[in-house]
Amino acid sequence: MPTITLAEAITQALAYEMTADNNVIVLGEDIAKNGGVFRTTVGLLEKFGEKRVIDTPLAESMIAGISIGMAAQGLKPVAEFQFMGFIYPAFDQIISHAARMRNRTRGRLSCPLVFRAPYGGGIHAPEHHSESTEALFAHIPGLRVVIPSSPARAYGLLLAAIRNPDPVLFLEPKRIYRMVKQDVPDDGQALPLDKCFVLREGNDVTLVTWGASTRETLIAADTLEQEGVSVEVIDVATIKPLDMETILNSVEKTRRCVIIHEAARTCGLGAEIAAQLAEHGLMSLLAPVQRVTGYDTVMPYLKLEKIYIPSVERILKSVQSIMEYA
Amino acid sequence: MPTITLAEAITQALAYEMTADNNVIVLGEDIAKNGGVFRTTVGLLEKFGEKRVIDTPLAESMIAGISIGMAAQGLKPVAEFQFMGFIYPAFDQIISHAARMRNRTRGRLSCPLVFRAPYGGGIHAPEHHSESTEALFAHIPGLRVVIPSSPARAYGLLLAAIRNPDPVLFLEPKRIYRMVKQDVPDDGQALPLDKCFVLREGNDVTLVTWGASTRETLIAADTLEQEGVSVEVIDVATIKPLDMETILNSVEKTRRCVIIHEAARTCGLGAEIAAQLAEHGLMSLLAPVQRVTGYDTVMPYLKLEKIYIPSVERILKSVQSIMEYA
Amino acid sequence: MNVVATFTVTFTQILNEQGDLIQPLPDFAKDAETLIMLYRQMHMLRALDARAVIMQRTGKMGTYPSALGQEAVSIGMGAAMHKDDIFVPYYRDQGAMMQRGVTPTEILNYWGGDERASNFITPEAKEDFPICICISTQLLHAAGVAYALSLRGEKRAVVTGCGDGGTSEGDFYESINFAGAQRLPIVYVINNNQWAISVPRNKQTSTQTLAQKAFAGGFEGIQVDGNDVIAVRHVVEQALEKARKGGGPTLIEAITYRLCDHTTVDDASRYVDKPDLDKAWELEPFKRFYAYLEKEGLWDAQKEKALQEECSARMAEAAQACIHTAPAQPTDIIDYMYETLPASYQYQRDELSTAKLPEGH
Amino acid sequence: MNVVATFTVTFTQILNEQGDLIQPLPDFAKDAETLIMLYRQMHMLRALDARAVIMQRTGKMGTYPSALGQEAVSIGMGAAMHKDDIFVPYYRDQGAMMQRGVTPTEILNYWGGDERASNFITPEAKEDFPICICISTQLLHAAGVAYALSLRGEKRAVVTGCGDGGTSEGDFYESINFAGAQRLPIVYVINNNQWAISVPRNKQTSTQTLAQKAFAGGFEGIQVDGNDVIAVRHVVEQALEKARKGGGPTLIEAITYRLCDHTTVDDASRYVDKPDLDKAWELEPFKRFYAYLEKEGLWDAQKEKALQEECSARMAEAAQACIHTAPAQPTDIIDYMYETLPASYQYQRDELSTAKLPEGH
Ligand SMILES: Cc1ncc(C[n+]2csc(CCOP(=O)(O)OP(=O)(O)O)c2C)c(N)n1
Ligand SMILES: Cc1ncc(C[n+]2csc(CCOP(=O)(O)OP(=O)(O)O)c2C)c(N)n1
Ligand SMILES: [Mg+2]
Ligand SMILES: [Mg+2]
Repeated sequence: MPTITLAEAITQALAYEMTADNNVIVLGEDIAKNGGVFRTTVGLLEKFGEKRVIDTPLAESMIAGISIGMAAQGLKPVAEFQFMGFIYPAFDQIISHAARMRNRTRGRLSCPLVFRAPYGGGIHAPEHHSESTEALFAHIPGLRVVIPSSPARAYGLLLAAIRNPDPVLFLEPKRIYRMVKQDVPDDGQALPLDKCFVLREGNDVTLVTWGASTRETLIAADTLEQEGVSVEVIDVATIKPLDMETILNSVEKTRRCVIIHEAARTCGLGAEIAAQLAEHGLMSLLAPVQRVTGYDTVMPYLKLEKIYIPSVERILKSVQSIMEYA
Repeated sequence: MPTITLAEAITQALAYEMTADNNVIVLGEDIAKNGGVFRTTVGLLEKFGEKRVIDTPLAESMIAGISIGMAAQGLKPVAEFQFMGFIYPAFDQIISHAARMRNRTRGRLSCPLVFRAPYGGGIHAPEHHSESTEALFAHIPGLRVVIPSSPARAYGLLLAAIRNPDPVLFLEPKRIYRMVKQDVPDDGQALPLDKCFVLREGNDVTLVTWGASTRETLIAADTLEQEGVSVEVIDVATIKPLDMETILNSVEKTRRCVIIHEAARTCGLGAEIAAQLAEHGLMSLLAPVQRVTGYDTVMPYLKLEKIYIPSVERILKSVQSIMEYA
Repeated sequence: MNVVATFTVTFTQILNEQGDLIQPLPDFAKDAETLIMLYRQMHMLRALDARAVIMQRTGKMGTYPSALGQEAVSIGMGAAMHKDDIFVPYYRDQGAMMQRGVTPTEILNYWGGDERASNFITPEAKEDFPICICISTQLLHAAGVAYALSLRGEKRAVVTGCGDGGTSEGDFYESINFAGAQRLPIVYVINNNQWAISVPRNKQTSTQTLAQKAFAGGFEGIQVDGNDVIAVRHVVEQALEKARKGGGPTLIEAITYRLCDHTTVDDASRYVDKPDLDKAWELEPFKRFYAYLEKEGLWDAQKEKALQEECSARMAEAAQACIHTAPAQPTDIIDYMYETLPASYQYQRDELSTAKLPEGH
Repeated sequence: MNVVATFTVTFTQILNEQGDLIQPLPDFAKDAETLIMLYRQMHMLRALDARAVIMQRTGKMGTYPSALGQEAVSIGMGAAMHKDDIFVPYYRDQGAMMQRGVTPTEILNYWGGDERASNFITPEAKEDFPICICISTQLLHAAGVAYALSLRGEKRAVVTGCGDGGTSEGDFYESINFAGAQRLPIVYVINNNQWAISVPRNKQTSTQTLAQKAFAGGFEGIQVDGNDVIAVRHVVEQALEKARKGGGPTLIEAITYRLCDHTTVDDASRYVDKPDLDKAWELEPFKRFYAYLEKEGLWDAQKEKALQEECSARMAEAAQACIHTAPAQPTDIIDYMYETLPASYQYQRDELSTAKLPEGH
């Protein structure tokens, strides 16, 4: 079996579920004939036809809004926003309607849909093509927010997202779309939507991260290991709802925690994790909870984007500083 | 001098600044002829004419978008969203453009504007009329987010917001629009936009809050004082940028902290405050940092809204539980 | 400079303000029972609104948007629909909602602040959408529903609508543009009641008609006298027929007037000129319909009195049912956010399960 | 059923694809120098695009959107503007931006990933807006600018635009609706190049023309041959005159064709049919203009060659200047977020001030 990339795992999951369930349809800008600007929907038009694979007009609120209507009718739309930076015109539809229809009708109508968007920086794209505003959505009741960080997790989590009876925002870390290849059996096996993944076990410090930053975090963990620091790495993956149990258990063991994310620091998801540590894990903490994050500024244009994205060096520095507490 | 309400203090500030500065204009739905659905712009049309007091078409993205164009031309628009629940169609314009124009042009164009919106629940209004999603905006680089909680602070902070050379989201806790009256001299004195207000000093616990929840928090503080607990109450007021210094200093003294907000808990602003305590105040904390907040659900319709809004009882219970740590 | 495209907007009226026929009657209107049923439904709506306003004034109701003066729009539209069509209303569409089987008690409960009221008990309405507060957002949901119907090859159509103010929202336009592009089975009914709260129609847009906005979506836009229930039902019926046959969308601007405050928390006397309002009262939909029915020998003052009493009694009953609806559980506020509550929110549910219901229950 | 409103869309062409005049020349086009200047600016644009694509292919540039085939739209529009009008461009308007005084180096630096490039050095462009990536959002900014001009009673106007795809966004509609309602001094130029990345014009909307979308805003919408620079300049000039005189907005649909990939990261061969593309090449804007100028005795192969070389050299220079632009400071990424950096972010600036510039600098 040939190994596939994260991007290809997305396509594989979409094709699998569209075959298995006629109600699944995909829609978005440039997703049909062109197969998506990141080629994640390639081949679907040919296989499933233009009624189920829809090139929509260029209008994001519309993409979200019609998906809600479709979902209320029992379809399972998987709608793509071309980049996370273009999801905001749809913000109202997503948070005021998709996330609330079940509650508003006390279960009569619901929104089994997935909003997909490539997210994060580091691909040398223009302004607005590098957003990481997952925390905005993690604040919204009624949503689930899922971020895969490997081909296998992309496949299994996307299947779970499509099968989930409620709306899921599925953010694809585009910087690692093609960075790693993996064997991903096309077996239709979904992964759980309410569990963190422990990518590596260790005893001295817990590094909590998700998305493309898993890459720098794992590299930092390797380096630290060589320096004699035993590192546990957790990929949160589903950031809403948040599986704090896994994180708290880990920190209870390691007694130190650094959270790494690319998003701007203030009110990022790192804040929620640190807050829960301050509430439920305070007594186990030996050292301040640190966050290694993007700055409180917008992702710079490509010339300076590397300065913004949390680097291995910044992670190392942070861990080294809290290793001083004992 | 007659005392005025928070709502009247808003009008007073608007009228003051429109008189002082011809570039200040106000716009929004129903704000001119009708004086605003909360009457906060009453009388402005008559005083300043329909070119400076604009009843716009019903379109929120438009309200934000044209404000940006006006501001780039040196006007100082103060745009009203009728309710915070209707700000989301404008989300893209606010975060992608208003908040970024200065950075995008390296200072050539800027957006000296204010977006006002009544916010929060508890006035028995229909769905979407009770939103408290201030944390979404606190995550956005380039914005300032300001929330007054008394007539005097409303006046002084709104003047500061209008005079500020960058975009300010000004959220008005509508539940207390008319709850308290105060002497507010119409002297054009602005208040600082980067400072918390210590509403009450104490030694045993710091209660941090903002907006309408200041009311329940102050009541709880009174009760606690009678029980022998000395309570410090901080009104954050400007939630972005966040004056953590005042909060950290307070917690260093009291060694206990409860954060109270009406917004849904997960990724609310309380998380950021708690996270900074876990980072910078860990060693002074005697007890877990607690948050008394709205639930992770949407504000219920009016029959159940009181169940959602943090009550005096919930605040008391939280403080009592952390007083056990010593 | 060549002319490459031409468009026209038409206006339809069947019954004028004196109650005279100025157009031949459509077939449905030749049936006396049908006419009386329409008139009856208009009265039910007026009675519901009157009751709701009383309840609100006496503290038994939240904010309520009456449809006073616009009964012919809601009722004509509702009457034109087939049972299996789907309705995606805006917040002033309680008339058509009742025709679809939603009970007056549900409508009162909704505005009284009870989410359970949108879990319609009538099976016929089960695919219909709940009231939508965010202006014009529902128009996109409606287009999505219409897409689903067309994908499945069903011969059903969707009716949706908004007010004159609602046509200024981007979502209005994105919906008509998508519906046009996909030739969806959908009918848009604009209740042009001349006001969006305090903002008059002519400040909302400088277009000569609202109907012409359909041209931006690539399909037909027409005007109808929104005070003429026969005309409204007729044009909506025709548009629905066209839609079910694959002829694509239609936008109908129903011209009427809001004779009431925007809602019970509004005071229209601040911005509506009395003479305009008086003039509008002369055009309102009951008077002309009564005159016509009377001329046709179908109606008289006695029947009118009996009907008004019946409607009023029916709504008083609904109000009682509303007031006596058993309180919802505090845990309801979290139990419907997700199909299955995520484990990490369970502690919040536990806390809610011990919460006391607020006073007043 | 009465007709209550009628609308028409016209199409203007002056120079047809053979380079024959099919309409009398507007005054400006009777001046040889003016014509040659237009032709020259079109060449400068084509040369800039060619250079940018080369730079991108060799790793010296980010994603770049060429205007190949659409030069007459950008240049005609830019030429029609007065210096003190204000331009609010979309991302494919580099032609008009250059006419406004933005330097080719700035444009290359912008797409090369340097924010400083939007702090235009030319004072004439200081009120113009930077390139806008979020489709059609700029149309609202433009309306706000136009409002400011009109509030101050200035006799200036705003030019803004978007692509065919951009007309599907809600912001497009909200902008035209507001501009119409307020009768603002603004001209919308739609570059209808038939494609929105891979989505063809007819999937975007079912309207017969894009021009008719103006009717939803309550003002005139016209079509122009977007491959005819004389016609484009003429209709934009007329619309600007009207706007400055208080006659309100105009929407101009310029019909052209995207002869290139959407951007350097696109591959149009996936979705554009070769025969269509070949046909489009026959209509492109240079050939006919060259033919006309030649017939008029104003141009020949030698002048053409010289001009091409000059443009190419100019852009090679600009590329060098771009490549040698001194690197920005890491602290720049935070120093312009606020006029004065809030004290609470100072520690982030401190951290940035010790950051190393990434490799490649
Ligand atoms: C997105 C949004 N913005 C603002 C409001 C507040 N609001 C409620 S009704 C209304 C006026 C609507 O007027 P119109 O569309 O003409 O409908 P009508 O009420 O006259 O039937 C406004 C501004 C809202 N509900 N939703
Ligand atoms: C709001 C938004 N959505 C999506 C995109 C991604 N995108 C960039 S260009 C483009 C197509 C635009 O087509 P059109 O408006 O016809 O302009 P053209 O590029 O053809 O000149 C898309 C979808 C974007 N930049 N902004
Ligand atoms: Mg109205
Ligand atoms: Mg295009």
